Amino acid sequence: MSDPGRQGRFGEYGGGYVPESLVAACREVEEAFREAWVDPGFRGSLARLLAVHIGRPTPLTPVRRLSAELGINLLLKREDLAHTGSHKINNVTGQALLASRMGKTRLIAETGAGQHGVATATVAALLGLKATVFMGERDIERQALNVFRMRMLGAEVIPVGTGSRTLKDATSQAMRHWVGATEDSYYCVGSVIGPHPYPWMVRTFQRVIGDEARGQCASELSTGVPDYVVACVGGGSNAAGTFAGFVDTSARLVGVEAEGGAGAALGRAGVLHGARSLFLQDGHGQIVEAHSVAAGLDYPGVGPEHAYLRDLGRARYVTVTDDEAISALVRLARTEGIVPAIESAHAVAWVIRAAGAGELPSGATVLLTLSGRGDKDVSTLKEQL
Amino acid sequence: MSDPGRQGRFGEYGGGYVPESLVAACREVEEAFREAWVDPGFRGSLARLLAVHIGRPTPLTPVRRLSAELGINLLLKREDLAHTGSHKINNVTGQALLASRMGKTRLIAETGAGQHGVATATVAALLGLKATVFMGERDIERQALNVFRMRMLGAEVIPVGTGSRTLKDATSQAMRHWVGATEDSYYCVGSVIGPHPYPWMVRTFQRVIGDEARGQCASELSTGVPDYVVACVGGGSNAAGTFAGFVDTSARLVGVEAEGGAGAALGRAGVLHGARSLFLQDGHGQIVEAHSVAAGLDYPGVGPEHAYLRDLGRARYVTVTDDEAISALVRLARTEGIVPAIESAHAVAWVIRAAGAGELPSGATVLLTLSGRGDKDVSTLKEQL
Amino acid sequence: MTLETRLRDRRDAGRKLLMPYVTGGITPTWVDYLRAFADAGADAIEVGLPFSDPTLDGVTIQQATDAALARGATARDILGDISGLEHDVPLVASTYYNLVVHDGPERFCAALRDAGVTGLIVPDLPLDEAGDLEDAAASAGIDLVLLASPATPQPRLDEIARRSRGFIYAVSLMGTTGERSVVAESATTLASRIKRSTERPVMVGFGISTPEHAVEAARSADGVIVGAAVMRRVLDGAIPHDVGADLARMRRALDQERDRR
Amino acid sequence: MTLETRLRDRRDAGRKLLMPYVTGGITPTWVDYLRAFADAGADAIEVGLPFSDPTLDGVTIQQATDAALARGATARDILGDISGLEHDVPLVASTYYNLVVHDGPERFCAALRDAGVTGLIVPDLPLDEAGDLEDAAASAGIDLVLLASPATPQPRLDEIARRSRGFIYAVSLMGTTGERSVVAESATTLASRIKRSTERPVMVGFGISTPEHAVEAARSADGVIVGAAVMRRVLDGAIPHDVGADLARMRRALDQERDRR
Ligand SMILES: Cc1ncc(COP(=O)(O)O)c(C=O)c1O
Ligand SMILES: Cc1ncc(COP(=O)(O)O)c(C=O)c1O
Repeated sequence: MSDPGRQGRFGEYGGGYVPESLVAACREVEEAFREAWVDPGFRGSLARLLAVHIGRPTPLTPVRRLSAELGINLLLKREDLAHTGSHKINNVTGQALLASRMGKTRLIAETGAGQHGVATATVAALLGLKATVFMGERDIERQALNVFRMRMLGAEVIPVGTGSRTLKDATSQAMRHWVGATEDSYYCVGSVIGPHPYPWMVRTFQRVIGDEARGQCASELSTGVPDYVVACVGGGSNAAGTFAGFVDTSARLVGVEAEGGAGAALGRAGVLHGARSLFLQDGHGQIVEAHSVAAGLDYPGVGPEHAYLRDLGRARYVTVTDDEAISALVRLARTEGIVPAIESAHAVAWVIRAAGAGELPSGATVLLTLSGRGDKDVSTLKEQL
Repeated sequence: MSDPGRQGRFGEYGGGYVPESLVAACREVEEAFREAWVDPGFRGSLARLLAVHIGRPTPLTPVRRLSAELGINLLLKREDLAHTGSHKINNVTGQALLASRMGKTRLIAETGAGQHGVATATVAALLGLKATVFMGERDIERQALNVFRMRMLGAEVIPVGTGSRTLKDATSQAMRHWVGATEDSYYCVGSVIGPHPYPWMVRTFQRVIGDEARGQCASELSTGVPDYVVACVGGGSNAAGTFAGFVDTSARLVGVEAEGGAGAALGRAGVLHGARSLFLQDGHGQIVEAHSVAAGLDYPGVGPEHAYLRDLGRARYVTVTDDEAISALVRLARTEGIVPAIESAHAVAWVIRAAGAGELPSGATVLLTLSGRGDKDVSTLKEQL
Repeated sequence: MTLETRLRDRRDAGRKLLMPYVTGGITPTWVDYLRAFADAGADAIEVGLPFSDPTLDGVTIQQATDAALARGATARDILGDISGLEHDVPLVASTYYNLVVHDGPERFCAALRDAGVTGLIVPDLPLDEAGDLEDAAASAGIDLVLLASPATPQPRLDEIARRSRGFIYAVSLMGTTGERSVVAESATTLASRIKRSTERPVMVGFGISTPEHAVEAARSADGVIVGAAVMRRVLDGAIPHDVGADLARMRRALDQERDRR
Repeated sequence: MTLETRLRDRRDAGRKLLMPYVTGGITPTWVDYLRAFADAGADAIEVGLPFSDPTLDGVTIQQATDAALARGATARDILGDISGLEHDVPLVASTYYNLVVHDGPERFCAALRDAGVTGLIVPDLPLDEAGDLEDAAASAGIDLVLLASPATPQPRLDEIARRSRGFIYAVSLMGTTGERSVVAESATTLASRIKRSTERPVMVGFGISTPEHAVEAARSADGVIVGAAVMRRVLDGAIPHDVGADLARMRRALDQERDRR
């Protein structure tokens, strides 16, 4: 999981399939990022913001009661404890600092669960930038808490009523908007998707999860490295950030997708939102709408680096149903006092299922990135329970 | 701010004004706490839980944009980043560990904003205890998110329809319930109120806030110690925990109450919920109902140690209106990307007012404990904005 | 005559004691309940001075308290109502400690005395905190009744028995005031334990709801206190005469039990 | 004859080129629009192969796309519809790259060729990613049109002009497709910049909504592409005859402008 070069390639995936109007803007972002990333001043500012404002490092929590029930040793990397309640803030902090450095005055973002939107609104407020967030109408309904938070933070939230009215169409709309606003606006992509340099840059900003977890596992586990590293996959940013810390170890990497949004597990190669990757498509090459109870996983594709890891066999991608995720959520709440985001609950659900099925050997150490907290999901859960 | 002795006295305040039926139970708690607190095993377990599960230490965030606007140097102690979203969890973690050690199988709690209830439900789940939470009907309405969270966590939430239908009556009801359940149940009081040993014990569990902040200020500030230490005061636990870290320094201590629940600022000596302290009362000695937009501050009294600090002149207690709190909340959100709990926003409001009025000298360093996050307050804010 | 002398005399005469409770100020003519109780054979009457936050009371007495406060009842008015009365039954005030603190123990006890009250019960004032009020009550000639509970360990029970005046209030069970379907076993155990350590009258309260309960509780104690059962009737609108009739039935049951032995 | 030869010939004859757009499959009889466009004097026609996620299109063409897909339109059917047609106007397919990837560039281009299409526009395929499709298109004899935008720097513009086939698609402004009230200044600047670096025809598209717009844009370019303005009429239910009449007006305006010079 390294620099994908100027073309942004992960094997055959990635690249920059954007309208000519956006080519210069993407280049500008790439140049700025490359420059910033080797600048100790930028790295220092970022590290300090993550520490004093965002609350990093997040803890690694050994899960005792559920582990005992499952006969494994489960550890949670607690992104739910990061400021605003999910890992999304790691990436946004990096990108927003970059945008400031580039002299941009506004952030554009798409959001599904609203976590990326809230994170964007948050760091925009902190750095004195404006924020415009595109969000599908369906997601606006089911993530009302986050919509309100964004507005409290001063962001403009623009409802997207086209297509699936979820993350996919919000992303399309954000890209359209960016085309007309590249001069003063920075497009702050929320996952390891989009054209180069985004998948790589977002993963780089998110690898703080994996790097921290690697160090924490080293002191927490006698083996130093967990047997399994598990994370949920929407676009794939929390997974990519986590995997990055372990890709050079013997740990098995498992990405857990929503059954109805399983780009990596069930998709085929295509191009959407600027990258070649794996997408759910019909027999005519039309993108199929995803359907997941988790707004953040309700996306028909996956970041290009995941497509590559899948092809390499370095990571495995599995799926979990809505119902499995919801009962995993409740089970974690009741056994550990942690109400996870419904997205993160997918990862928990797979671990529960795999441990039950003997697929996870008894005694296995499992590091699971808990990407966010469940406060935002109350209205969804109320309906489902 | 030290051990108040067997009688639990802070000057003339404190004590144990409980029905005879609860005397033995309070003694049992006191004995257990005294014993546990000097047991390195207990302290170690607590410290580890706070670190790996709760996310301590919480950061100290220098607030740049708002500080610049106010002409002061404001630092926030970020209890909003603790697991479950407020400082309440510090105390609950300590008490629940204690309850386990005492062999109790159930936690009883009262809650106002729901943060203490959520914290109780959380640690109960974590330690495999049952939890019964009493909550005023009015608070159940305005803190619906937290009610749902408690239920997700497996706690029983019991609505209290008597009196003000807020925290005061929830507390009375919890005490009544405890009378009949002392055998197997532990009463997990949520603030520095109640009979001895609670005010002292809760402050002791909460002083992790002040101790951490003291150390963080030492490295963050050239002066080592802030000029002012500010916290909101409901019962007064986040303030007491914060003040404890600074009471022996030159810092001025300021407790900020809701105008409609200003026990310390406007109350007179009385006895309620087991302690002699300051309470809002009418001319006949009846307790007056508090009225605050912040459920967590909607309490007509204050912990006995605050009454004592007020009498000594060591701390000052000031009040803030609902409207001031709400606009401070929005201002902090817009300038710093932090949506505070509406309780915590009271402390911010006083700082804004005092800086504007020249009461805080220009350039003053101010440490403010941000006791919690605002997610829970969305429905209240929606109504008010 | 002090409350205690009066109760001891009657107890020593072989009578089981009956002490009904009424929330002061519950109706405009609430003192009529006092008369009816006296006529029904009450040995003493507990008069609640309503406090906004009655943390040891169950729903019935909470409701009665709320109703009285909603009517605007104050301790001063209630004592005023009492002081005008002709009666031969000792009156025992009961309230929460905040009302005492509000006036200060001396003034509070003086007001009781001036109204002709001879005893005082403060359920949220345990032994350990009682010093101030004990002194003030003693000076005013008021018997400060202490409570004992099933959870009270023996040495402490002994001290309560020693320091209590008037009688010892044996709280029948671990719980709040309120009607119950049976008399808790703990009532008997506690009353016996107290009686072993003192000559003072021992009255059992909390949950005594029927004549049968009264008889049962009075077996090991010197008498019973009937609160919520009375107040439930009052809240339901029963006139003094009717509530008096209930109490008279209890009185008779207690007396018959004595005669039967 | 290739698309480019055809357009060059006409341009060199002094004619301003007009290329209307229609979303393939938008109605069951959508090919009638092609005939009407041809009759109105179109020099080429852009046929959109609808893709579910048209990220460079504004609301109008998004709606047209949704409508066509909702009808069940597929690239295969649309090409089938075309291939049966008698016509003398070059057809230029336009779609997003995913449809190309889905079939593979070779198969995709072969299908276009078999249907008689001579040009291809893929708005989300910039120069840097175009290699595969350039090769496949060249082999199939399809002119792969590249787009240039106001943000394209000069060296890159030169390369686009060099590698584009058929014509160069000058995107008039930084934005999506859709009607606008005026022709962006950037259109003129861009067209001039491109024309300085190539002999190939330069067509301006995005936002050309009226005959006046067409005339203005065509001053510095060789012609105009009219998409959303056409599709707005189609979505509003205008029959081919009426849309043809609009285009005929545009045609006349362009022709008059030439004559006037
Ligand atoms: C809590 C949480 N987890 C996971 C995701 C999925 O995104 P990604 O796969 O990029 O981590 C989201 C997206 O909104 C989210 O909010
Ligand atoms: C976020 C928050 N802050 C403050 C308080 C007030 O409590 P205390 O004064 O005990 O800190 C509460 C109580 O619920 C709370 O939830």
